[in-house]
Amino acid sequence: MNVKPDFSKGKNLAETAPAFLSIWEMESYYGESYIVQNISFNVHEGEILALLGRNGAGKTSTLRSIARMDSPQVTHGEIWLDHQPLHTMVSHQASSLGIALVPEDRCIIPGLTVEENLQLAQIAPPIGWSIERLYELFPRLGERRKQEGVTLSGGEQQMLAIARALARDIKVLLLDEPYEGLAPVIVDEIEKTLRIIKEQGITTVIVEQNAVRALELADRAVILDTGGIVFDGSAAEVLGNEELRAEYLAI
Amino acid sequence: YTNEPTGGSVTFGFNVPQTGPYADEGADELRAYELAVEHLNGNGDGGMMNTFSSKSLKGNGILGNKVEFVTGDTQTKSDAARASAKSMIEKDGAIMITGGSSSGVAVAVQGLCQEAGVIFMAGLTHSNDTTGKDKKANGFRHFFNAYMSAAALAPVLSKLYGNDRKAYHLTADYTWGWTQEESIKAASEALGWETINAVKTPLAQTDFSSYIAPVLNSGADVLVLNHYGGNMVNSLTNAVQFGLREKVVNGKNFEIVVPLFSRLMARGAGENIKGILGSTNWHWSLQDEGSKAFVKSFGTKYGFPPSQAAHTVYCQTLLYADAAERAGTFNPCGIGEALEGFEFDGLGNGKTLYRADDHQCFKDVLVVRGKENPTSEFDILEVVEVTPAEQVTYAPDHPMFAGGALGNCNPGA
Amino acid sequence: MGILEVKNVNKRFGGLQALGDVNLSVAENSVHAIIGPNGAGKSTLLNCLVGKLIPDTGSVMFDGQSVLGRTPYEINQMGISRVFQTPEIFGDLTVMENMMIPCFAKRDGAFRLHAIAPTDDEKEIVEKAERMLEDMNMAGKRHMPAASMSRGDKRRLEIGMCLAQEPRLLLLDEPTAGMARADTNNTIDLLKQIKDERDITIAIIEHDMHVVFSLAERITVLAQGTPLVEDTPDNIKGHPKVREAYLGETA
Amino acid sequence: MLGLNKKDFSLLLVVAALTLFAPFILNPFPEGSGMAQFNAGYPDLMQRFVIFGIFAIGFNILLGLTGYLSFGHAAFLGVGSYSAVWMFKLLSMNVIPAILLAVVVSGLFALVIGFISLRRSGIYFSILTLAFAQMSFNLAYSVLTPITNGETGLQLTLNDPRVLGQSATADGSIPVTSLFGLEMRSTFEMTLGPWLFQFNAGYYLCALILLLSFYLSIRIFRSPFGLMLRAIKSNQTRLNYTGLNARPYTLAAFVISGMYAGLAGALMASMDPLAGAERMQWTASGEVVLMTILGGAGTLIGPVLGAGFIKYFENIFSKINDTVLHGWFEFMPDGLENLIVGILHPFIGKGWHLTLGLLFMLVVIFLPGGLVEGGQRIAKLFRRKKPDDAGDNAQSTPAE
Amino acid sequence: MDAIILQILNGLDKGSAYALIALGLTLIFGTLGVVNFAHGALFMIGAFCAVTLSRILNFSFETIDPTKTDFLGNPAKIKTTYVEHWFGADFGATIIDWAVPLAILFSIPIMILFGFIVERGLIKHFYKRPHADQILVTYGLAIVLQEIIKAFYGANPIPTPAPDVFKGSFDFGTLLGFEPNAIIYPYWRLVYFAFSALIISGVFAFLRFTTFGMVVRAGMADRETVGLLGLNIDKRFTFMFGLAAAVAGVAGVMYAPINSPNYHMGMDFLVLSFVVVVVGGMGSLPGAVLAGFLLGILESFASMNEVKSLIPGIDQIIIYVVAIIILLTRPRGLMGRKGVMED
Ligand SMILES: Nc1ncnc2c1ncn2[C@@H]1O[C@H](COP(=O)(O)OP(=O)(O)OP(=O)(O)O)[C@@H](O)[C@H]1O
Ligand SMILES: Nc1ncnc2c1ncn2[C@@H]1O[C@H](COP(=O)(O)OP(=O)(O)OP(=O)(O)O)[C@@H](O)[C@H]1O
Ligand SMILES: CC(C)C[C@H](N)C(=O)O
Ligand SMILES: [Mg+2]
Ligand SMILES: [Mg+2]
Repeated sequence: MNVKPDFSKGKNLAETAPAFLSIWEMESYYGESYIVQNISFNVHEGEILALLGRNGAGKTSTLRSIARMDSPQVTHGEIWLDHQPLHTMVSHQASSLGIALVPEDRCIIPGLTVEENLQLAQIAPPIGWSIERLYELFPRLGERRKQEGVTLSGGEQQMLAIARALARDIKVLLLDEPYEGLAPVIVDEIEKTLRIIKEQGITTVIVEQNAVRALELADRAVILDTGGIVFDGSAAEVLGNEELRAEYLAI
Repeated sequence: YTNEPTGGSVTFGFNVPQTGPYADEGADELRAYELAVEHLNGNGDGGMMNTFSSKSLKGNGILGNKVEFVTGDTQTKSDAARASAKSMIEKDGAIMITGGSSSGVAVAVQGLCQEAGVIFMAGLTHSNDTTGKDKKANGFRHFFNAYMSAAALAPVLSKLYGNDRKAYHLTADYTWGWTQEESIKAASEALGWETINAVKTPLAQTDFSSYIAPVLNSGADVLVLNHYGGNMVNSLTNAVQFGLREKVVNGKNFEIVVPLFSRLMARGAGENIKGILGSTNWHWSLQDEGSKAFVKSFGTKYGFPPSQAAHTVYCQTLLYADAAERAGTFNPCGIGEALEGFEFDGLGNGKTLYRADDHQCFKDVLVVRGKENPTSEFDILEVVEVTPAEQVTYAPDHPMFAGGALGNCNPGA
Repeated sequence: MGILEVKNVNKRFGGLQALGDVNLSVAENSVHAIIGPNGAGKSTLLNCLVGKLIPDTGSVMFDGQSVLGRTPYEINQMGISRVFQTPEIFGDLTVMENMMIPCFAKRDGAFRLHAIAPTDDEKEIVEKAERMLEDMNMAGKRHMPAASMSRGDKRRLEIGMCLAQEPRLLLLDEPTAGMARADTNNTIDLLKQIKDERDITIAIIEHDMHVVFSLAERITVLAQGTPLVEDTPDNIKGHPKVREAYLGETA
Repeated sequence: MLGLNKKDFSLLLVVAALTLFAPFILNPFPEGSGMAQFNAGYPDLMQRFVIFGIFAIGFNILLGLTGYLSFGHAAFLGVGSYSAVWMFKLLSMNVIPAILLAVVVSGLFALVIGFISLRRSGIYFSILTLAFAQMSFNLAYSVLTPITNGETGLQLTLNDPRVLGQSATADGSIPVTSLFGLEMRSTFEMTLGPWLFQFNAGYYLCALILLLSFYLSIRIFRSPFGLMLRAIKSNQTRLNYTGLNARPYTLAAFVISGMYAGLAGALMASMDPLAGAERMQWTASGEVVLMTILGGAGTLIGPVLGAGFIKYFENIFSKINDTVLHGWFEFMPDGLENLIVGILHPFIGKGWHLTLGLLFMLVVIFLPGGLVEGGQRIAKLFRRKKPDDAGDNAQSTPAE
Repeated sequence: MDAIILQILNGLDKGSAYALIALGLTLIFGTLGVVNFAHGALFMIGAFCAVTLSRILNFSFETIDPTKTDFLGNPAKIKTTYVEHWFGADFGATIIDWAVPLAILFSIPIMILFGFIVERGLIKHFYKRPHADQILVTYGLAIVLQEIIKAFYGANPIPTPAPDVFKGSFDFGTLLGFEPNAIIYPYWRLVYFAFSALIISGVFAFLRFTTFGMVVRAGMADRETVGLLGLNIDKRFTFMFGLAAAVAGVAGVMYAPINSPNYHMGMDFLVLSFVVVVVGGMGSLPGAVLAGFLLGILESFASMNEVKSLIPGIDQIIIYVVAIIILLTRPRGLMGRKGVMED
């Protein structure tokens, strides 16, 4: 782990499978506080990775760092997507490369209707699913298309946030607690959708408190604790490891 | 007495607007002050010291003290002006404060000087109140006032526009505007004019169209603009835009009068000033020896002719210095005595009297008109008439100046 | 006669009937859960109870008094506290200060021109706030600005703040959403304990069936603005309509 | 001590020491030296420092704690001044009744204006307060002249009744303001070698009141009341659903800060018995906003620093002219001297606004927390050198 | 009756000036959320673009005319402008005469560029800072700009007349059947009115019929998220600022012939334009325009003698009274959007 791979030429951390998204020795700060503490992991093309951990473990911060948001600030380390140096970019550039984040607090834009929120995602290329197709996935949104986005119910907002990510042509989908606030039937729906997406070759990183559900869906899992990685391996392994589950996931 | 000079020098405080709309006038005042100090200290060509009727000044400072000065910014606000004057007195040891470009400020600073026990030689201030109800024993004014403007203008107005006129006044809504309106109204009504309306306009107004529009159909055939500075420039420009100058009312040409003119400010009105009557304290085109000497001295140093503002403050500085020289002391009471009832000549306004009763100068007043064919950028006004001092003199207890008392001179600590 | 009696409440948003003739009775000192699909009107109903929204028709009685027409703070002073779906806390203040405010509100009422003694001198308030922080397992974060906590922590803080007010009726809108499993369990225990110790009534909205079934004594299922069924947890679990419209296969 | 924690108490002590020794501190340069221009230790300016300090401290209770940005606070200052001058005209030259009346009247004004304006928040609130203040200003300038004496400003005259005092002194001048006979303008001068120090009665009265005001403001900041105000700034929704009514809290803060402004106005009138309408103009309201932010809104000492900063420039920089500059650089060769004077010329004297504008920009760009942050950075440098020095630097005590 | 018509005309004209200034301000203040105290300065700089152009056109060389003397008695120097020299006296004079309309073309690129520089160099660091900080920095900027202009042009107003063809006034009265000269209105003010209408509708159309407006609104509400959607909000904010500066500048150019420009004209308009924008409602362009016209017309009526004699001093405070009434009856001004600068 201590030899830095040459990302730009396609050589990767895990020599076995070519990594698609690589995080290398990433450190992030909120102002003075050191949050993401030198983490490295790989995500392979087309796989679903579950990123798990307690409250405050740094999951959100990791996703935000990858999506190149202004905070937390990545002060050290590298992030590579498909041989492109993400760490040199800002969020809109990352987005045009195909990174999409469904933020944990949904971030529906006030003042815009449901439809405008979706249209907004389709101004800058590359464009993904059509709005009509998204309405088919979430009929609830189609019904409420003229309503101001922020007045939607909590679950509806969550749907909108996911739909908005799919409205762009994405390579990597970063989901921060996508099931939160959704009725169990809808969670089932979304899980199905994620599987469809996976079949299309899209790579997914999912952060979820409902660890069992996430692990059943995921191929691999990374567990974070106080800003560092404590586990990196297959999802099945976590489900089978009593100790890990008890210590970090309380399941 | 306060700030008695020690150590061979004496300090004046030049308190003028350096920021805000009157900054250019303030700057011209400062130029004249510096020139005066230069002349008092015996440098330069001596300017009006050579033509001044009193010969006590010798070009070696005052009473052997070298003249120094400090400057300050009044911002044309009473508060700021007083703060600035106070610092000159408390910190810099100024023995005399002079300057100002607004009556409000002048009255406020004059009050301060009275309390602090220094002399105030007022600069630009035209309100009757300065030497009327707000007069102070420690304060002196060389500049003319609203009453004098009215008295000087009246005969000319009657001659040029006749005695059967209907006037409409627009007046800046503050002390100076009111006294000017009152004075002009009185003088013109004495001619037989009728005052149709007198409307106060907010000082902060910039677009006067809604005040000008009602003039159109009011039946008035003269518009009197009791405005100064930016107000005047804008109201005059607006009046011309509304075609008032081309208008014929009651069979007569519509006329506009701006009772108090300043060449510096008039430039802002450009073409619109042409043919408009007003009055001024002094103008550089005067051909008496004093004026010529001053224009030469100032023009050589700065490259353009001085304004009336520059002239009046130059005179005030010289008059103060001369009074100190004659009194043989800087004690405000001694200087007051020397100035009271002092008669002089050679400072550009002809024979002049510093009246003892109210510390106001009485001298000829110029009636001027915007020039039709200027030959240079400074050649904006032409002198129509020099109204002799007797015609503009009033009794000290004239009702427009009543109230308030001169009080006693205060030499301070 | 329950402590909270909702009768024939209707609320429209433009063309949408968000609540249609809702009747609900919550028995004193019980835990009553409200579940239902996203957009069913659960949060809207809660908003009508705390004065954030005014129902178009109907009545809401708390302990025999009408809450309609009262401002939120008056209703709160009657003894109703509410936890929001997205955490509402005092982000600029420290965790400790956050906790002190409800303690003051409990003691002093809606407004009091305090003697200007330092806050630290108010021993009873400080002690109470500390105790609450310990109960909520947050004592270590006392000096942290609340805004810089992770979201799970924010939510726990908000619950703590509501409890500190010793309300008679506690309204919880998805209190454990985004909370780590361990903390969810803690919260369940805490709520149970508080309910027994302090003679409190709880109305809870949740999509996490684990929480609902561990806590609730009665459940109302809301769908499209109207109550579908109201029953005990066991009966709800087996209710075919509820399974179809809401629970899906998983539960 | 005095109900303050150690940090606050030492801050209070520092402020007390600074105000007490201001005549020395502000006059570091010997009389007659070139640098004497920068001395600020004369009564009028020292009075102004502390009076505007009081104004800004009060304003900070509103802005710094509740976050409500009032753009009309100068109105209260003006009202305070007018009340005080009227008291001098009608009652006596003693400053105490004048100050009391001013505080009460401005408090009432603030109550009415606050009651109406606080129905809105954010920018809408700011514009409401601005509108009220501009109305007061315009009326004071024109229609209300009988009460305010318009542009000239309300002044004392020899004809004022002054029922408890005398209309005029024996030598025929207007009596001066005093505190039970101690004349506000009386100044004790002390010469120490080439230095001249002035100790002015009025200044010390103002300084004492500043200390009291400052102490009160610390207490407010640290009290439950202050906590509620900060909670209002942070999240009004949560406050409402915690059973607290924001309105009376904000109104109380508004009235308190209005009374501070009135107090400042009364002190201005007591030091110099004139009340001008410009005191109420929007620019004056803007000035206190600038002072507070420049110093550091929400910090205890910041507003005082900001007030001092702006007043210093207004009074000292505006008085530096070319002649003074030439005086300083006399020792240089002529060409160089002229060059330097030429470069500095636009920034001094009539250009003091330019300098001030530039400094505003520099401070806010590089010190987002205002001057206090500058102090903190310096303090940090020191602390880094002496890691064991745990005692917090008193200059840098933000509210939280 | 004629008086009322006149005041309506006046009010419309004043209103169009207010509306135009407010339009520029609301692009920055209501849309980008920056409390821009430098807006008045931008307006002033626009006006000085007109002054500058006419100065440039008046660049001249001097010849000595020994037959005349100057004020000191030396031989006078006679100036001839290059424009007249090159294009012939007549055509040259026409060009100089048309300085103000030409200045519009001249000012737009200058103002846009200026807006870009200010936004990139300064404002961009302040989007996330408290409003109070924005006030401080933009106020500082305004002072600096003013002082620079003052250093070059002095403090006095500088006459900048409209072309000769627009001198004089249009006789509305005869159209409506009044006597000649009863209701007249200066041509340039009519031009101003028409011109404002043009600019206002242009800006409206641009923001209405492109997605630009939506993106900027979204960006103000939540910059982060907009970035996540692949949109470069910085670029758009910069452009918006440039646009606002251009609108302010053009308003200034057109205003120059109405009132001679001076260095503090911006400050005179500043407070008023904030009042107009807020009364119109934060974030609403139509609101700002409507409020501009409303306040303009009311101000005109309040300055009628009949009204003033009824309520003395009303003309001085009418704007503020109306502002207070509107803000108290309509919480977000006339047409404000929810959540814009409410806390
Ligand atoms: N804006 C911020 N400023 C300072 N610290 C922050 C900020 N946001 C988060 N933190 C801190 O960073 C740490 C990690 O937070 P993060 O939100 O990444 O955790 P998380 O794993 O997503 O937790 P959760 O499951 O609760 O969402 C926490 O300790 C939190 O206190
Ligand atoms: N202000 C509003 N304007 C228009 N429609 C609204 C408004 N507020 C809520 N709604 C709609 O009313 C319906 C009920 O919303 P509510 O928030 O009560 O749902 P909920 O049951 O809490 O759902 P969830 O479980 O997803 O939080 C939703 O469809 C929502 O879009
Ligand atoms: C500057 C003066 C000559 C005129 C000024 N308006 C005044 O008040 O007196
Ligand atoms: Mg998280
Ligand atoms: Mg909900």
